[in-house]
Amino acid sequence: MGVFAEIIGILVTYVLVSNVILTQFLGLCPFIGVSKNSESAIGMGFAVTFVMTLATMFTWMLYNWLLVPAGLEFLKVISFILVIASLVQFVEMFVKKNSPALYRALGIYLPLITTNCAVMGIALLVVEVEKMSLFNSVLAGFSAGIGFLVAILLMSAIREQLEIEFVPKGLKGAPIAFISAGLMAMAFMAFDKALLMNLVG
Amino acid sequence: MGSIILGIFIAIISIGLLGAILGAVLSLASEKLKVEEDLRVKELEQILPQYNCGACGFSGCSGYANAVINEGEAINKCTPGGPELLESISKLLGVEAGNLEKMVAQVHCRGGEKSSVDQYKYSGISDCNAKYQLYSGDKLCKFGCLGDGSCIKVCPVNAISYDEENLVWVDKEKCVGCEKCVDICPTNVMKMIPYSADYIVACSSQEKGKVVKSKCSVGCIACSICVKKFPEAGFVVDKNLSSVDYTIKSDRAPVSEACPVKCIIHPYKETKDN
Amino acid sequence: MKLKSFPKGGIHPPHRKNSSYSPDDLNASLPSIATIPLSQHIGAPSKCIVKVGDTVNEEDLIGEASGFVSSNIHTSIPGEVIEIKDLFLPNGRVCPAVVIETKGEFSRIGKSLEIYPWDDIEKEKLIEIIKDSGIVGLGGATFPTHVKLTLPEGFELENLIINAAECEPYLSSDHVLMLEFSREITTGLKILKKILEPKNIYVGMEVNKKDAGDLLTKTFKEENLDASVVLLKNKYPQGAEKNLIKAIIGKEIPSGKLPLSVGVINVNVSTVYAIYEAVCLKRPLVERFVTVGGGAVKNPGVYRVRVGTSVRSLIEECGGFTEEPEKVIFGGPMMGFTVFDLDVPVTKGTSGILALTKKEVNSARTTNCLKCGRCVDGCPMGLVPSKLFKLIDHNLCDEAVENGLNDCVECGSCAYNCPAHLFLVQQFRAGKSIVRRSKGAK
Amino acid sequence: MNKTINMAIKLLVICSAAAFVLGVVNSLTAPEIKKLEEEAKVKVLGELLVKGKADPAKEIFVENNEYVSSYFEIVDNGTVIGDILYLKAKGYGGMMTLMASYDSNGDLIGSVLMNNSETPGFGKKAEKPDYMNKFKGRGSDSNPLPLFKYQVEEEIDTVTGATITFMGVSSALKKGSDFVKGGLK
Amino acid sequence: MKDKLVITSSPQFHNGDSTLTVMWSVSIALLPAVIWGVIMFGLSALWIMVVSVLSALLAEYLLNRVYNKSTLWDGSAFLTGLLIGLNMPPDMPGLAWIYVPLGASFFAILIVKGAFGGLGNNWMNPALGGRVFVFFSWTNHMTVWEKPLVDGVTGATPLGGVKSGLLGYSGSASNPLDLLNDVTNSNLTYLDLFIGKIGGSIGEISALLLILGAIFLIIKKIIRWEIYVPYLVVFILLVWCFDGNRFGTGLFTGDILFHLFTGGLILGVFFMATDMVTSPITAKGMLIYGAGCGFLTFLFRVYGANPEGVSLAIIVMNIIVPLINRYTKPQLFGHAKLEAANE
Amino acid sequence: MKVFTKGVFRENPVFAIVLGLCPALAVTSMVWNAIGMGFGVIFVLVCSNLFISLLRNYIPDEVHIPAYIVVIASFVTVVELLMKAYLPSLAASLGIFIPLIVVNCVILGRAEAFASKNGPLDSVLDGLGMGLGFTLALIAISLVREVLGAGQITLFEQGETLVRIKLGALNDNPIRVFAFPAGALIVMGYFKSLFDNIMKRSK
Ligand SMILES: Cc1cc2nc3c(=O)[nH]c(=O)nc-3n(C[C@H](O)[C@H](O)[C@H](O)COP(=O)(O)O)c2cc1C
Ligand SMILES: Cc1cc2nc3c(=O)[nH]c(=O)nc-3n(C[C@H](O)[C@H](O)[C@H](O)COP(=O)(O)O)c2cc1C
Ligand SMILES: Cc1cc2nc3c(=O)[nH]c(=O)nc-3n(C[C@H](O)[C@H](O)[C@H](O)COP(=O)(O)O)c2cc1C
Ligand SMILES: Cc1cc2nc3c(=O)[nH]c(=O)nc-3n(C[C@H](O)[C@H](O)[C@H](O)CO)c2cc1C
Ligand code: SF4
Ligand code: SF4
Ligand code: SF4
Ligand code: SF4
Ligand code: FES
Repeated sequence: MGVFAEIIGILVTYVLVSNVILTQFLGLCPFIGVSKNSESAIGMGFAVTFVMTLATMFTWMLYNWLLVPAGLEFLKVISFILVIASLVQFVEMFVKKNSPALYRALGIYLPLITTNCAVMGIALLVVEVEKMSLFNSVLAGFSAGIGFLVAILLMSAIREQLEIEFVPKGLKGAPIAFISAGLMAMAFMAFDKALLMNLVG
Repeated sequence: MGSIILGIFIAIISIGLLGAILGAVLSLASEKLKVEEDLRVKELEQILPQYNCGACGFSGCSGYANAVINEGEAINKCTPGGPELLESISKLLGVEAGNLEKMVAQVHCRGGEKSSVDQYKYSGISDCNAKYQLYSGDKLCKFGCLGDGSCIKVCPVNAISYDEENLVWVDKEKCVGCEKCVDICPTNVMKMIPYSADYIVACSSQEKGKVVKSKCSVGCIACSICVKKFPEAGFVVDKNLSSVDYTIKSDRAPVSEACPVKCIIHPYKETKDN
Repeated sequence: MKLKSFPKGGIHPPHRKNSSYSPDDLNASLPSIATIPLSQHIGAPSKCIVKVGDTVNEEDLIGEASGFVSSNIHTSIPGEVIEIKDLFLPNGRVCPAVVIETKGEFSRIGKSLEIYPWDDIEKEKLIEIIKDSGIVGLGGATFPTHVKLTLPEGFELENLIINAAECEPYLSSDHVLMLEFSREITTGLKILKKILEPKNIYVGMEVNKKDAGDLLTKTFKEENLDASVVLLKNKYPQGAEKNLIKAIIGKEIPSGKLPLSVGVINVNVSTVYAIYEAVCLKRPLVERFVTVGGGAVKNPGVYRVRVGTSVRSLIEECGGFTEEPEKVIFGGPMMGFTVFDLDVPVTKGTSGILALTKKEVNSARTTNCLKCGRCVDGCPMGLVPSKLFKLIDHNLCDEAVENGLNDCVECGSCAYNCPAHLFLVQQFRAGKSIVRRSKGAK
Repeated sequence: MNKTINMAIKLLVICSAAAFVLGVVNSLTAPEIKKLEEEAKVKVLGELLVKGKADPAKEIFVENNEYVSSYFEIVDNGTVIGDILYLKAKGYGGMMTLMASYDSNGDLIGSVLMNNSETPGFGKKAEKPDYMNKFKGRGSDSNPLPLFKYQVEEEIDTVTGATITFMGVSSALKKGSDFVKGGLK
Repeated sequence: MKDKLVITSSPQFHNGDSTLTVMWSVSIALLPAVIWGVIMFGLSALWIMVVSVLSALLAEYLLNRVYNKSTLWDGSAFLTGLLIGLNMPPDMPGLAWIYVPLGASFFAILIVKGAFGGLGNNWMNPALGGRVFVFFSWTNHMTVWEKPLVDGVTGATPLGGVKSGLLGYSGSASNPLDLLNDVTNSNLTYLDLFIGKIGGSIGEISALLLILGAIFLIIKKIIRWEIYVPYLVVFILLVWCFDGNRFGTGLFTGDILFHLFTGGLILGVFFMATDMVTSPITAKGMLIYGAGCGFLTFLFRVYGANPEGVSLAIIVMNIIVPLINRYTKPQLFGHAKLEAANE
Repeated sequence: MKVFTKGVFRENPVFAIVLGLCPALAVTSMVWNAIGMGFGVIFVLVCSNLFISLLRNYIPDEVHIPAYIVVIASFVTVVELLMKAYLPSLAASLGIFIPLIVVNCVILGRAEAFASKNGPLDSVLDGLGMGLGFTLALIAISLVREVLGAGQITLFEQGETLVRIKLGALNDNPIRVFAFPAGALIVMGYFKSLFDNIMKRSK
């Protein structure tokens, strides 16, 4: 089983098996908040993917090259959040300046991402719990972002459809979105770890 | 002990440095990458709650602020902000409610199941616009309320409900005067009246009195008693139909009493809750 | 031979056609009282030019076209105007109607036919005659034919397509007409050919009318008319203009455009016959073929009926009802309108009168949409009716328009198959009316 | 530029203050956390050892074995009386790690389920001592380790609904026993 | 003459199908399987189905009361209850035979279907939602398999037997059937699998009778080939290509027959994946959906931890249906040219 | 007083504003976890609100966000370290959701919207109210989930000390889905609906 299998493994893990939203409970606020229509859902999904990839990279370097050697693991929260917040702000400014079109498509979702716990959550997960290599961490960050994208895209399609169904009044809007997400999560239990193990070893 | 102090020292240095570097980079970047922005957007953004929750349907508070200023989005989309916020936004943007009297909608027809005559047996969607496609509705009178509640469906504040005769009725306390019901109503029986209106002529038929009588027992027969007997009360009969001139303030209770078909009524009453 | 058809959608309702007839018995009896509405066409209603008490001769003008897209109206019987009253037409519109009681002579009955030569008449004059004769499209839309025949300056017409599809179940008026009057139709086509100068002429019909097709082919050959009969699959709505054109020449009329945009003019075969009568017999449009049918009618058949004859008398002529009908329909069962009053008159656009029994109607309680997709399969216009239905239900008419609401031809294929028995077409009509109204407001 | 420096300095001050506070808190809590970790280790060893001592520092890593990743010896009075093995096993929620101690005959002395992501209520039951007790003392040819559920008494209470975890644990323990019996090869 | 004729909008007649006839036809088509289940497993199976159907109807009745509707007998709740019953193991310990089907039916009708507005509005298959819910909730009850009464051969379901068999297996069987017979000490034949002399859920065991029911539905034009054909084709192809790997026989040696006749595949393919409410609305969409179901069934069944794959595969595909619907709209008549012209 | 109560009910962070969802759903399979999480959040909210309102006049506007974040992150770290040292099993079951308090939008939101504009006393009250609202919401969700999903109510758990009410038959065969993410989301959906309806009535 070579590198290829490992890459596939990480991708499948973070997109399906440990989907940030449907199994890990990370990033639910934007998932519920921005899934009303598909356009913004897709925009949010890509923005999250982008930031998550960069954030895992920077925080990994910070953690393994600075905090661990200096014995300062306890400062991870404060330093990670600083890095992520600055990163988001920097990216926002950069995109705004250099590509107004991209900014219109993605940038407007960026401010929401600082407080999206999926970004920070994945960053913590890969360095602290999973203890992955740099490459794998970045890949995991990227895959988790794609997992977010997939979940929010599916959700937005369901919600757009529900918009014109005859959902009972009391359950319209956020409640039915939660229930739908619950049913989605139940179905996603089909993607168990054993499946992954049997597939890619 | 020494090692602890050393540890704390290292911590201070590294995080302090990290903070300083990031601060410097960001502030440099913000100058280098500055983009001119509409000041009003910034201002509006400041008074929004900054939850960036997306409840408004936009990408965070700044997205919403932008939409309000540049795309004329309604200012009441931020639910977390509540009424206080609404007030401060309207102050900021100078969108005043104005001091015109509030208008509310009301149905000008009382021809319910018992009082009006049917023309045919309808089978189809329970919706006024759909029913209207077939000979303008199943009532013999073509001016009346069809009672299928298209207006109920569009009213954003649930101000419309059925009364005990299964005709719709607007609760003027809830109505915010958006006129959506007026737009959707195919027979134009839903009309706007001032909030303070005390009586309405609950009929819209422009047919001759005799014809009206054959179709509905509570229709306005244009007998003109309201005009002739009470010249001060502000009633006008035009096109076989009486109506009220609300600019005239007067006691209209006796007129209501005198109306032979009793179609001059209060625009407020109890409705079934449903 | 592989039959042509439109590629997408369409349904197969039972035909239930009955085209047996006896040529001698074709004429319905003349009405003693004729109620003639002053709006029997698309466009501005005609202006009434008679008043109560006036005496009129058969085929006299009683309503004058009030604009270019409008049509003349003639009386179908001689007599006295006894009333002018408002009338509900089957399509739901209210219009004034002239009521005439028979008095005096019928000008044509019992007299030998005189056929007027038309070879020397110019194009413009021919259109003028058609206009004066009050001819409107008899395929259902009742669009004034002279308007259709007035081509833009310098336009060279590619195809003239004659619609003889008659895809609606029960109806066989066009079929009988073609069997009985193939020669007259051929002449009518020649007149049209002179007016329009098309490169090709096609007559499209469903294969269940093959006998009429063979007869027409033969007649065309005998009369030296270069026109071809195209047999089409039995599939509803083969006769809808857009589908017919797609089936025959393979071109799609762009959304919101007229057939002219693909170089086609499409005329119904009865209209062609009416043109023949107007030009060669100098007879305005006061009579048409009507199918009387449905399970509740004792002796169904096809009759030649004077405009203004009431349904009641027509049904009595067919032996009355065998059982109480659930519905009485003007037109075919797919596109026709129900009426609540048997005194409504036959008009120029009335292709059939059907009295259906409860069993034929097959109505059932509506349920929620099952998303079964049968409506999508049936829709010839590529719409997703179930979605449109819900959009309109949620007052999202603008979104419905984006999803093609205005492309719906109201053929009813969707609702016919819908297991939820949703009133899809009615909803679409309501939606369109809301859209029209809000556009008008803006 | 002045502004930049100004901002940098202010952030520097805030960050330093924060770091200072955290450093102090950390220095107070760190020993406590360390103590807890130690306790946990002692507890594991307690379940794995009946007598003798083990020095995890002398861990020997095993290459190319599907089940055993490393082991170290149990020494009693200077003689090696058995081994503690780190085992890999396939569970319902992915790979699991076990620690198992065997005497030199391959009989199981004790075992503990370490890292795993089994489901609470199902596979997680295997973390409990009485689950592992079912395997204790077995391993020799006359008293083999159970491989299927029906080979364990009272299986219904403990292992119902978690066959996969059970199969993972049991086959790993068996392979461990074989490994010891095969002379640690 | 009646005083008033009925006025409706066109079309004025109808082909006669209705929700009612569709739903009850499916129930009728399932009847042979129901009877077979009772024959094979005895009355306990019957009681379980009675509980699931009654509780589904009860749940529907409650919803009707709350939302003021009358959909109790439109056949949909009955059918959902019946399918849940057919998806239950034939015997459950203690009171589980009551609360498991009851829980499944309630979850199915009240939450999966009712919360979305009842028939037609749900995006997930209610019966499968209910089944998966109880499967994950009470896995211990849902994975206990009783022996069939007649010619009983094996306790475990074939798929479950193979799956747990493979874990510790060291014998020489090179196909699933041999392995199953080896592990469970029985001698099943493919015919047994086909007729249904095996363990499993009440209604899934007899491929033969289910196929008969399916043919009835195909004739009545209720289920669509656009779903079941791609489902079967993709699944069979994948099994044929890859399933042999598990038995060390290499590519293109998978045992198609074994996989076709076991594990509720036929029930799922013809009766559950074809649920019109939760499948795409256009033919193109249905093809994608069917193929996806086939792929996921293969994936879950062969590689997943749970022996069963069909129900999970279908509800996972249900999630994607709205997205499929969005991207498989038919081409509007007269618009292709319009768009081209505008460009 | 209004400052305090509005966070508990009318502006409840979880049910009204629908923020802070991840912890609200992730840690609510046990009542004790919900309590622990809730207290963590209350601590951070109160302390950071207090500090920020004290410092509000000294923090330059350009860097207020990073500055606030640093303050918040510090308190979060304090909570994390204390919990690991003294309540290790709670810390283990809350896992990464303790450090993630830092990105809980409620906290930064309150700092921005309230503490930076109000005096220390009001800010503390506001933080207390919001935190309590958050905690109550978590406890409500966790009660339903633990009862249904595990058939028990765990009020305290540390080492050998365990305060747990077992609910007979339900405890033997709980409806386990409610302990999984799926159940959490469904329960949340119904809570939200219930809350919305109560709010509508009370208006
Ligand atoms: C408002 C309107 C304008 C029309 N204008 C023309 C026209 O200028 N030329 C023409 O050939 N047909 C015209 N038509 C007729 C249409 O091409 C078509 O024959 C008619 O709508 C009936 O078709 P249908 O029964 O398939 O709906 C017009 C129709 C309408 C409704
Ligand atoms: C669904 C549908 C079905 C139609 N079926 C026929 C038909 O069978 N025969 C026919 O002549 N016209 C039919 N029409 C009307 C034609 O589209 C078109 O209006 C007519 O052929 C034009 O000819 P006319 O103007 O001479 O009536 C149908 C229209 C629609 C929308
Ligand atoms: C939510 C869920 C969690 C599960 N967790 C485990 C587990 O931790 N360990 C395990 O072996 N099997 C687990 N399973 C797998 C099933 O219990 C599997 O069907 C079972 O192992 C079959 O074995 P049985 O014959 O003992 O019932 C889980 C299944 C579900 C649905
Ligand atoms: C062919 C067909 C298959 C069906 N399959 C299911 C099913 O698998 N599960 C179910 O709950 N209902 C099924 N139904 C019934 C119905 O569609 C279902 O209750 C709806 O999903 C409820 O909205 C089926 C109906 C038909 C016509
Ligand atoms: S007022 Fe108009 S829209 Fe409302 S029920 Fe009456 S007819 Fe319908
Ligand atoms: S729709 Fe608008 S105008 Fe009509 S009743 Fe409701 S709030 Fe009033
Ligand atoms: S009525 Fe409209 S939507 Fe229905 S099939 Fe015909 S064209 Fe399509
Ligand atoms: S045919 Fe009827 S039930 Fe089927 S999808 Fe269309 S509207 Fe829905
Ligand atoms: S708490 Fe809001 S995204 Fe996680």
